[in-house]
Amino acid sequence: MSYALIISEVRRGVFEERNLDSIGMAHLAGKDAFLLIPEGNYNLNNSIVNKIIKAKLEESLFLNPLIITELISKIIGTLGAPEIVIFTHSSSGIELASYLAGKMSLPIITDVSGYDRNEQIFFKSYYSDKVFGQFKKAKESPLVITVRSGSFKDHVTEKGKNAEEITVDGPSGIEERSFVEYVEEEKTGVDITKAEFLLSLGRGIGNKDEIPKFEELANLMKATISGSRPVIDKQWLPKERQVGTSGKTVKPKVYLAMGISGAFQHIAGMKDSECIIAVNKDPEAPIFQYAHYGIVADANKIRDKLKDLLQG
Amino acid sequence: MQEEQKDIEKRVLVVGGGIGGITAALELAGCGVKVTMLEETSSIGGRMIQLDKTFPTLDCSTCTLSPKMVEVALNKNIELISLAKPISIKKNGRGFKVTIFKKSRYVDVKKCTACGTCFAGCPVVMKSEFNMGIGERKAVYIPFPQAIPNKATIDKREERPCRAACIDACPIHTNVPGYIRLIKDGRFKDAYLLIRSTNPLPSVCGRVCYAPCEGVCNRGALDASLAIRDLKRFAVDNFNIDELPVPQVQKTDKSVAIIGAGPSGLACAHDLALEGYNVTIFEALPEPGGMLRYAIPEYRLPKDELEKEIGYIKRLGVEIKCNTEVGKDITFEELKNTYDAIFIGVGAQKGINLNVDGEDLEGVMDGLNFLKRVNMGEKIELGNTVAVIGGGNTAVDCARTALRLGSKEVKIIYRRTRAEMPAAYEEVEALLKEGITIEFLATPKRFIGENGRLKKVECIRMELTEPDASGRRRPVEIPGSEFILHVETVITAIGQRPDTGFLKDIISLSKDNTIKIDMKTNMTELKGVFAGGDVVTGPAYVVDAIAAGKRAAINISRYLRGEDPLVFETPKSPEPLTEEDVLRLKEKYGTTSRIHVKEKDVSERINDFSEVVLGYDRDSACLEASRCLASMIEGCNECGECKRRCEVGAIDYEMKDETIEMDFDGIVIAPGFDLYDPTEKKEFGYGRIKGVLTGIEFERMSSVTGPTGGEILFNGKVPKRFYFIQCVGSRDRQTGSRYCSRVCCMYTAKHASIIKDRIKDAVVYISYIDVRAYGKGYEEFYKNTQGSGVKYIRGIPGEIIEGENGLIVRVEDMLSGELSEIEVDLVILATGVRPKATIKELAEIMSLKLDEYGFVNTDPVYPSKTSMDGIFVCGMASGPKDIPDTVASAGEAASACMEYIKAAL
Amino acid sequence: MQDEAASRVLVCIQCGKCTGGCPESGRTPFNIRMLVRKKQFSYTIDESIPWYCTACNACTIRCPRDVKPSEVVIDIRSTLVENGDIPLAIQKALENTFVQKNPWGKPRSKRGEWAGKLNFKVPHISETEHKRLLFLCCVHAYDPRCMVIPVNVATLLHRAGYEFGILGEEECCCGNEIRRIGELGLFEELMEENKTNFKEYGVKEIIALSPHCMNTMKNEYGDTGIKVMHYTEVLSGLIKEGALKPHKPFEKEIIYHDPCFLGKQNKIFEEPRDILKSINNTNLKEFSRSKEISLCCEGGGGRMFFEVETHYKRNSETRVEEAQSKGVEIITTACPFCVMTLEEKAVEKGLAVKELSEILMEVI
Amino acid sequence: MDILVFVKRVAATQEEELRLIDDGKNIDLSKIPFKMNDWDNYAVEEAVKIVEGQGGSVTAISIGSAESDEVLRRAIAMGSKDGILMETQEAIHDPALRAQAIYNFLKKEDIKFDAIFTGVQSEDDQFAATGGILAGKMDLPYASMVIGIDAIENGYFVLRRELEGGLQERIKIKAPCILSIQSGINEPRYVSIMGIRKASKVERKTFKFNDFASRGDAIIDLIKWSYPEKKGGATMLTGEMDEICKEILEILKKKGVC
Repeated sequence: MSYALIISEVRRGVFEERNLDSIGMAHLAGKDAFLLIPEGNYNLNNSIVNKIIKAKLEESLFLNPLIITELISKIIGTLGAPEIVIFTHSSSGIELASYLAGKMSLPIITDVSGYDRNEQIFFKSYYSDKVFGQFKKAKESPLVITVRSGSFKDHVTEKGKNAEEITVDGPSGIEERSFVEYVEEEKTGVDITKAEFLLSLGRGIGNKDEIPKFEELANLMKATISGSRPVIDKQWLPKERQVGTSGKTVKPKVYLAMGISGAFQHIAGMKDSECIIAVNKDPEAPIFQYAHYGIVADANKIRDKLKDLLQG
Repeated sequence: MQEEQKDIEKRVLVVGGGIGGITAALELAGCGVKVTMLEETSSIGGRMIQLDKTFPTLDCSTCTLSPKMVEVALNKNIELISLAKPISIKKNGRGFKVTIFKKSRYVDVKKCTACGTCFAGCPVVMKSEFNMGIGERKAVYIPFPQAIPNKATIDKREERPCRAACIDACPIHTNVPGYIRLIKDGRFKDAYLLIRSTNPLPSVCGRVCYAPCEGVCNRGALDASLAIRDLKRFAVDNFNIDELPVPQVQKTDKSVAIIGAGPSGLACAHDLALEGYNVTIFEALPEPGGMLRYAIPEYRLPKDELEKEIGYIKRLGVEIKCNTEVGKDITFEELKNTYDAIFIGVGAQKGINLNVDGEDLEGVMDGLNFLKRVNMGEKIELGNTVAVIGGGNTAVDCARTALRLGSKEVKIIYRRTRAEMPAAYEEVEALLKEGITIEFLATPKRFIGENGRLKKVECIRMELTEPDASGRRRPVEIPGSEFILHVETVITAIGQRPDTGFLKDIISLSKDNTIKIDMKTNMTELKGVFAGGDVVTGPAYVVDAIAAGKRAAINISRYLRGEDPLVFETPKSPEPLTEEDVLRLKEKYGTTSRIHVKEKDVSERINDFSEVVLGYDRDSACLEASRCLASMIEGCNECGECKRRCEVGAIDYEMKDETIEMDFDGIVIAPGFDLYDPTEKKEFGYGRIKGVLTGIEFERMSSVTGPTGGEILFNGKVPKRFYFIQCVGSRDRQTGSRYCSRVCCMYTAKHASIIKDRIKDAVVYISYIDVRAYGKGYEEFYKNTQGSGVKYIRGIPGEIIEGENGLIVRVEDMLSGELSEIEVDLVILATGVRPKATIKELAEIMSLKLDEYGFVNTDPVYPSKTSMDGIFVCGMASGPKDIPDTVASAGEAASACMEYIKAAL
Repeated sequence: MQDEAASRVLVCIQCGKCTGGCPESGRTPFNIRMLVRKKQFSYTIDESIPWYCTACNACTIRCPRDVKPSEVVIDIRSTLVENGDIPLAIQKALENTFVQKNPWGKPRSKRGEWAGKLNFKVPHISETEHKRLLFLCCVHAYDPRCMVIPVNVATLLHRAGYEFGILGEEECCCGNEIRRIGELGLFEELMEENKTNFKEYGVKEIIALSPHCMNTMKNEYGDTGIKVMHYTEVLSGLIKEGALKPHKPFEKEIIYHDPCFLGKQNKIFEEPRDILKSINNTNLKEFSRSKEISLCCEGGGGRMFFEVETHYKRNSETRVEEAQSKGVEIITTACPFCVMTLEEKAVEKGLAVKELSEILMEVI
Repeated sequence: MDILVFVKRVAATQEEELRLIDDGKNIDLSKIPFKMNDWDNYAVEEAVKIVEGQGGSVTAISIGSAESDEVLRRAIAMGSKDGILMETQEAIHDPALRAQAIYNFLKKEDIKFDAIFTGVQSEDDQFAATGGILAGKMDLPYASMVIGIDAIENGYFVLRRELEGGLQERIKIKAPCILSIQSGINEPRYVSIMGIRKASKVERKTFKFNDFASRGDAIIDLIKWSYPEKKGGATMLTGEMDEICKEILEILKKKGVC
């Protein structure tokens, strides 16, 4: 029985949600899903995988290319070779997958975001999603892939019964590469470049008195406040919150621009945001050319409405 | 022996009359050499005479220099030719043959007494070169009181483009181009004074004159004649006559009686009073003014305006006895016995009858009488329909007055057509606008009444004959064309004549009641009895009456002084412009359109007697004035004012430039220097920002011989904050002058110390790069200046900005590295020296070599020796020098020249 | 060239006229005179300082010794560029220009996109008879605000029956700002690329839309034999000839701001004004600092890509305030940099900024 | 410390729209400018900084067409000692093939090093795998997403890896090793054109890629390319204020931020 070996990503006791994409991939490919996970108390739905392989080792040792490779060799030794080894396309996933592929001379396709089951073709992003390459393995051997977060979790299906659990011994720590500690990034004031959701204010909001009202909204939405240069120049907001060539370049998931017309210098600082929503009174405001969503309205009115909705 | 002496008589040419040239000339003359000095301007003195004080001793520059200038004038060995320059020089053996160009002065220096009458009257105001443009002079001028030669010069630069026929066309020869020019320049008060100088009733003429000047205006040939009368009114309206001073005149013991306080009488009285005579006017009516008061309606000539003019005449000491009718209240004989002379100016105030049936009906009235009653304030009920008979100004006045009295339907009946109407064109226009109609080619045949009251007028149609021998088309009745007009009032205004009944049996009268005078003397057949105005000529215009009064005044005065009468020439009628002229002028000046004065709206004006014509505002007046062809040229426009005033007849517009040829044995040139024009240093704003001056301008501002008499004033106030900037145009690769100008550091220090001396709380900054104070006493002077609180800032400002309360100087003080913005009242640029522009010309004709900057190249060992043997140079011409150095160089040049001419022996 | 600059520095007499005229000195840590001084004595220069210069040339115009302080700044910057000591924003602009031939790193393939907004086809320069090239600034090609300028000017030229062509995506950044940033090597590359194109297509005249491009192509490209003009020169000529007639009135109080590179550096003062004066009913006012002493908008010399972090009143604000005090409704100018810098402040204060061609389009 | 840095010349497509040609077999890159892969730029900078600090040398190696010389020159201008080009005109779409060639090359040419740096990924194919595969093949310790090198001591690198959500892990890794460098680890210096011109004078060695591996050795196949599903442009939200705001909140929810 061909199976898919899924290397789960766990961090500080949390079974990362993106593992669902790896499981979904296995299901889409029609393979039995064997999940490799370190021993521990993880919040995991046992019924979506066929087998859970528990590695006897500390979590901090688990996501180490050298150790994972050793673990996988052991599993292959006991269970036979998998059809496919699936990692998440993440900081650790790419590291582990590529090392494994090199070590065992396996074909590897990373950042997989689509799969054609009939043709057994994997889709991977090229040039920041501008085009997608369609890949097949060219060698009869297990294939290593990393899957893009959010791509396959919809394919996860319940098996109706709890997975069988087996255990493998993990190696003890190794000298060549060892975990020291987690480091939370130092937070000096606010770092708007790290924010996932920016509520950015421009001069269209009118005057300084509006700022606290936007801060209330930001709290409700869990957004971080940033601003365009005029707002900073007027010292309505501190300099560290400035977006633009003279401020910071940001790439949040969502950039909600309120009352920003979109001066060239400002656009340069935010245009790569994943989703730009712009609110401006002027339908000709340049920012609409860069936004994904545009609303022609008074930023302050939208703000009040949003607050009502969030509170109500 | 004597012959031998003649043989060795040597002549030297000195070019340039500044301190260098003067020194050299005096040195040479002192050695017995004959010196010819050429000065390009009208006076010698050069730059030094422009200076207030000289550093480091702060001596008065004029006091030092003017004795030397006088010496030049008095020295028998020196011949001074001003307004002259050499235009060609040929070497002739060791000597030189020089062609000299003498620019015409237009003033006969032999006659001119430098009395200043000419420039007092000249209307052309120009910037004074002597005062560096911060003061003014006239087109005829003497640059400064100490000028040598002290003679007037007319600055005539181009020919006047028009013939200025306006002056001749005006019966009182108003200097039209003169006052128009002054209005154009915004000198409204001066314009008024110029008008006033020949016109005792300018407000009247500015309103109701028939403006013969406009008829001949050459601008009319291009597009439309200039609005001369309206401009006159503008000048008058802009002047408060209360500010017109009463001149102090020498009173005489002679007295003159004037009969009639109309325009001729008033004009005569005015001029006589100015001559010092005791003048009494006898007026039959309750108020003075004659026709001006009683015939011309208020809406054309407000009584207030007239009142002002008469008020001034009274201020001159003229007594006006009203309600005093000669022949009734006082006899003519009495006057004759009491007064030394009599002027009769009673006008023509009697209406002419139509001589048709029903003229005596109630409702038929005489026009003049009607106007008089209205002007006296009488309420007259005319009814709704009024017919006015006649086509002259009186008829128009009557019609418009009737309208204003409330008549609904006013009609003029005139026997000819519009083209023949004698009334002023614009008056007829105004009347039509107001809704009055004119029945042309019609005349009343009889007035039909009911119960003694007028009801209808029977009129008859007329037609015009073919022109007769005199070119006139007479109106003749068309038989059977009678028609009836229903009217409530008829006003007849078909003419008027003098009312001279009181002179019957005293003076012989013509059949139309006019008095005959001798046109040469303005005197009647009675000795000492003069007459003028309508009483002599029959009905005419206001300005003619004024002219007659003025002419009479002159000859009364002469008569009383026992002098021969002045015979007034009839002015020659001006030659019209040829078509060619017009084309040329159009090309040159383009066409414009006349700017019309504003009038009150018809609906507003017909309900009362307020003035209809509203006059110009300032901008429109200046703009209209700028259309005057004569005011378009720079310099003298030959308005003739100086010529009229000059008592010795020194003015000669026809004078021509000339060239003369002379031989010399040696030449000394001292052309002096120019000052750098900082206009191109845009950042300093010179010429753009008020309050940015050059050093020499400040020199004139602070000089006792300057326009403010030595008071430092800006915008009429004493400035307190001064900023001097050194090295403007010196040590500057951009302007091509890398040299140091040598005098700026010190003259700036001098200016600063003068300010500190005169304005105690003044704040003075001086921007410098480094201060070069060499020379005896210079360093000490600089230190003293610094010690007196003058702030020296090392660093040259980069920009002068106009601020709200002054000029903002952006300067980095290099010693602190801080950039400050200093607010000051005046910024004075210490502009460097430049080779005089004329050096290039001189060098060309004299084959002199110049250095890279354009200074005369000299021998390194003999500093006055030029590249041409026999030509010597002194002063700034060979490079920057201060005054002592210039004087020294002049002495050196003189002795080198002496040596040269002696060696020829 | 650098030797020449060095010898010029030596003749500086430290009179400070440059500082007094500099739009940055006094308000920022920048002091142009001090910079020359340090250069004179080879002192170390704080690397953050030279980036304040806006390359307006006020110093060079005023310098009585012909030191050309603005060139000294370029010299200093070029050393910093070679050492890699440059602000990140500037670095980005340079890297973008290196790759995409424009400082914003916009795709070169889209450089000609603006022409799609025209309702007629502009020929490629090779297809034209007169070989007159309409040359765009990168700002015109990519900035949505300024893209209207080439569209307007092309329309106006077309209406006047004036033949011209474009290079489209072959055009690359003129290098004017790049040179002023001190990246002389990159400038040379850009220049060579443009010159090669000019030569290949036999370009005889260039109508530059931006004063910045005009400046460098006219004065710094060497002897190309090509007549380089600013578009206002061409349009004012066409208006004078009667080929273009501004017949509609423009009843507005307007004021004209002289761009540094057009005005004080290339002495083109009257042509833009002539154009404005040819428009009926327009009341054209003047700044008290205009023409040779026009106040810099602070957009040049690399400042467009980089704003130094200082809290001071920007010149654009001063400029807008003065315009306001003169009672105007519209500030007009003929440089895309000025449009962008002034507009930001003007809009705040309720004034409009219109590029000259925008006004012209409204009246023709 | 001698460091090898792999640098790649990539098409600068960020602002471009890409066109597929030959039925999706090829991408039209004819009008697209090229540049050094951004991550490699950080890798070179990091290597140069280390060498500047403690001596040693940086050697830049690139696999690609002859034009790839320009990224080598750039690396040299940044401070690399020299450059090596493994020239191939063919595009390589299998990271394993790439790693295999490098592996063979390093062995065959007997190139010594203390560390190999690569960028985390390249902008074109985004595999993020070459470094890891090479490490596996060479049996060297490996770390990717390196966002900070805190110390190099006793033959170990102490470094930080960037994890998700602002979290980093500090690890120790023994040299020789292979590190894939994350962007943002430093501020790469500006390289002036003059600098690049000077770098041209430094000799670069060129080898034939085919001498070490051939395309037939690829273990994955690129069948063809396709465009991503079309995303709509800027959508204007209209209607009642209430609806608009609800829509906004919906978008925020979808994006997982609110």
